[in-house]
Amino acid sequence: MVLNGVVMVLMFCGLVFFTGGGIGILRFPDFYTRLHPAGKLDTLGSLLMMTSVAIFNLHEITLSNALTSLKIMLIVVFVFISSPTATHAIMDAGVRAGLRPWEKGMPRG
Amino acid sequence: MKRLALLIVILSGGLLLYATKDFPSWGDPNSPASTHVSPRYLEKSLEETAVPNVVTAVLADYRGYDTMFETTVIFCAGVACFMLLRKFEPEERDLYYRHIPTGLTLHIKGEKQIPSTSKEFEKIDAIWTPYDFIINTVSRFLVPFIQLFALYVIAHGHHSPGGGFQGGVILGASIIVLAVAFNLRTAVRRFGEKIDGIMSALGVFIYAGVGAFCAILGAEFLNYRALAKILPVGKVMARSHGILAVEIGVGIAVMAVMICIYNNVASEGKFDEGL
Amino acid sequence: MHSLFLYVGLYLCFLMVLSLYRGVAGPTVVDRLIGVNAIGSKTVVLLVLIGLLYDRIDMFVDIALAYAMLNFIAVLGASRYFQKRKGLYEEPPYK
Amino acid sequence: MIEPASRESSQVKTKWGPFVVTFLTSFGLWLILSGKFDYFHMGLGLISCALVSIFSGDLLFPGGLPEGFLAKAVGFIAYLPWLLYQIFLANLHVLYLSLHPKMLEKINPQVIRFQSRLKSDISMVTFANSITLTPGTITLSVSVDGDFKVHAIDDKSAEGLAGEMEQRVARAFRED
Repeated sequence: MVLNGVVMVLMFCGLVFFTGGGIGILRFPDFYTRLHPAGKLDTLGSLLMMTSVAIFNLHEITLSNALTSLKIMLIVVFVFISSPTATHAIMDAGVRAGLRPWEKGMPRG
Repeated sequence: MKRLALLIVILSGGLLLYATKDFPSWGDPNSPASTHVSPRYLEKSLEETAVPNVVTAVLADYRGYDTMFETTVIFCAGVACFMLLRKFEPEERDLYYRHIPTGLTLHIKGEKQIPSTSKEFEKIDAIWTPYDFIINTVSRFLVPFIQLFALYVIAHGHHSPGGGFQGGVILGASIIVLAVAFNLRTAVRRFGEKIDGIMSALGVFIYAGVGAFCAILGAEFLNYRALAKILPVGKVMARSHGILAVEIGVGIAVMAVMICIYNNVASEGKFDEGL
Repeated sequence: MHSLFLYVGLYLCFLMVLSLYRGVAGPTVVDRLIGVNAIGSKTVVLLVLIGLLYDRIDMFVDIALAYAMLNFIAVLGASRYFQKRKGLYEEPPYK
Repeated sequence: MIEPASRESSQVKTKWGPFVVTFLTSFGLWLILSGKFDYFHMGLGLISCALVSIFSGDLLFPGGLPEGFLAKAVGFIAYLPWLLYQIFLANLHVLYLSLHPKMLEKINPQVIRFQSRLKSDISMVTFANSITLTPGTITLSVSVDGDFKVHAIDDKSAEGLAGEMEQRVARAFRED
């Protein structure tokens, strides 16, 4: 029961972060600022959701279940290494293409 | 014109959706797809081949010919790509070099070349994606683990949704990451064009070779049961191991062909600078 | 619990549609790339959730890991490509 | 007579070090991935890990094993909990911004340049990716000699840049 509660709370937090990411991508004014929610909120959201799934998977503790949970955490590790790199790559492409950053007082792009 | 195209797309999509109404419903036990030979596969594949994953058993054992010629088709795609795109005459063009200790860029016009043995200069691309420190280091760290995962997928085709095709694609992608993150030259230095060609033929050869070996041992072509004569296992396990050998061949072929197609398309067949 | 996972998955699909708007409408190519990357990172989670729904999580984890890898490679390749070929201005220049 | 021998042994060490470390890491990973502990699958695992280590051991450590490899690995792992906490705070901040109704007045995007004192590849990449993951900042570009360009989303995150995080990364990789 406690386990289920933890799973639900984690999953809810993850969904909140994902929602923030989705709305942020739509609302921020230009390309550079849009990358902030896309790069960060999605990473933490997937960390929380994956952790909750991994905990739920441990409802009966066997070797194979534990290994599956470890694999899920492996995905998290991979996402944590690759997601900032992908964000940086996209931003680098924007910089090289000469996109001008949004500044205060400009219209939304 | 755009509107006409949209109209056609919507119309054909609607037609397709309309046609799906006549399909048997999902999971219907009386549909033609699940009445003739499928129940036999589902019931017998585990005891006949010792492979828990029915898809793998059907793909590599019961329908071995099919998969063999699929691999051949992939091989042909690689060969066609090579034949159509690869250019061998060098073009006259400007060359760029980076002086590694200082980071200066040299621009040389005409054909003159700094010999490639010099350690201080590194040839760089003319349409040039600059050296990106973060991407390079991270992909350098990820490539071994991507390769390990690919080998895991190939080796566990019996137990998980993997197999030669999927593992080969991931294995090829791990080399393509190198080409994308550094440049094509780095990837080609690590996995040369000649080796690539040999590997793509070798994959098909392993598949057909296993089949022919079964024929030599006195059974039909691709009947892995015959392998029990040389392997220290029973006939059922011999089939399982035969499937593994075949999957390895498929993986090698798919990997090499992926890399070949990427290299040729990305560098327009010149193999000097990619993407 | 299973219905919870079902609704969470549906909600994730809804969020993907939100990100898809950026992928379709984004003024430049790199904006579209952001949308695609956001969809990809949600898909990884969705795959694991589908695994829970079908009770075959050990299989779907492999697929999710492979998808995460290919998503990373695709975004890397696309961003490097547009950086190099300057294919950014298929539309009127960004103001 | 002693000197050449000792030099040779050190060469052997630098040659085999990356292979051994890659092999052990990838075999640990294989055990997690595979989940089958019979001889056949373990044998396949040994072969696969050997292939990977031969083919890309030099990718992981291009110049041989760095000095104090284990201490650095431990330091890196000890750095992670603090990083996670920072990531959490940063995400709350960005979440607040992206849901705030008057968001356009709150944000003030700007590009900041600063010189880092980190030296090795891996510490600079760790630092750059930590910047990307934390307070409203994304690394724009890093040059090899540690010249960072960072895009910050508002004044608050621009002020809080570098400082403590750089110190912690430096301590984790034994560079202070």
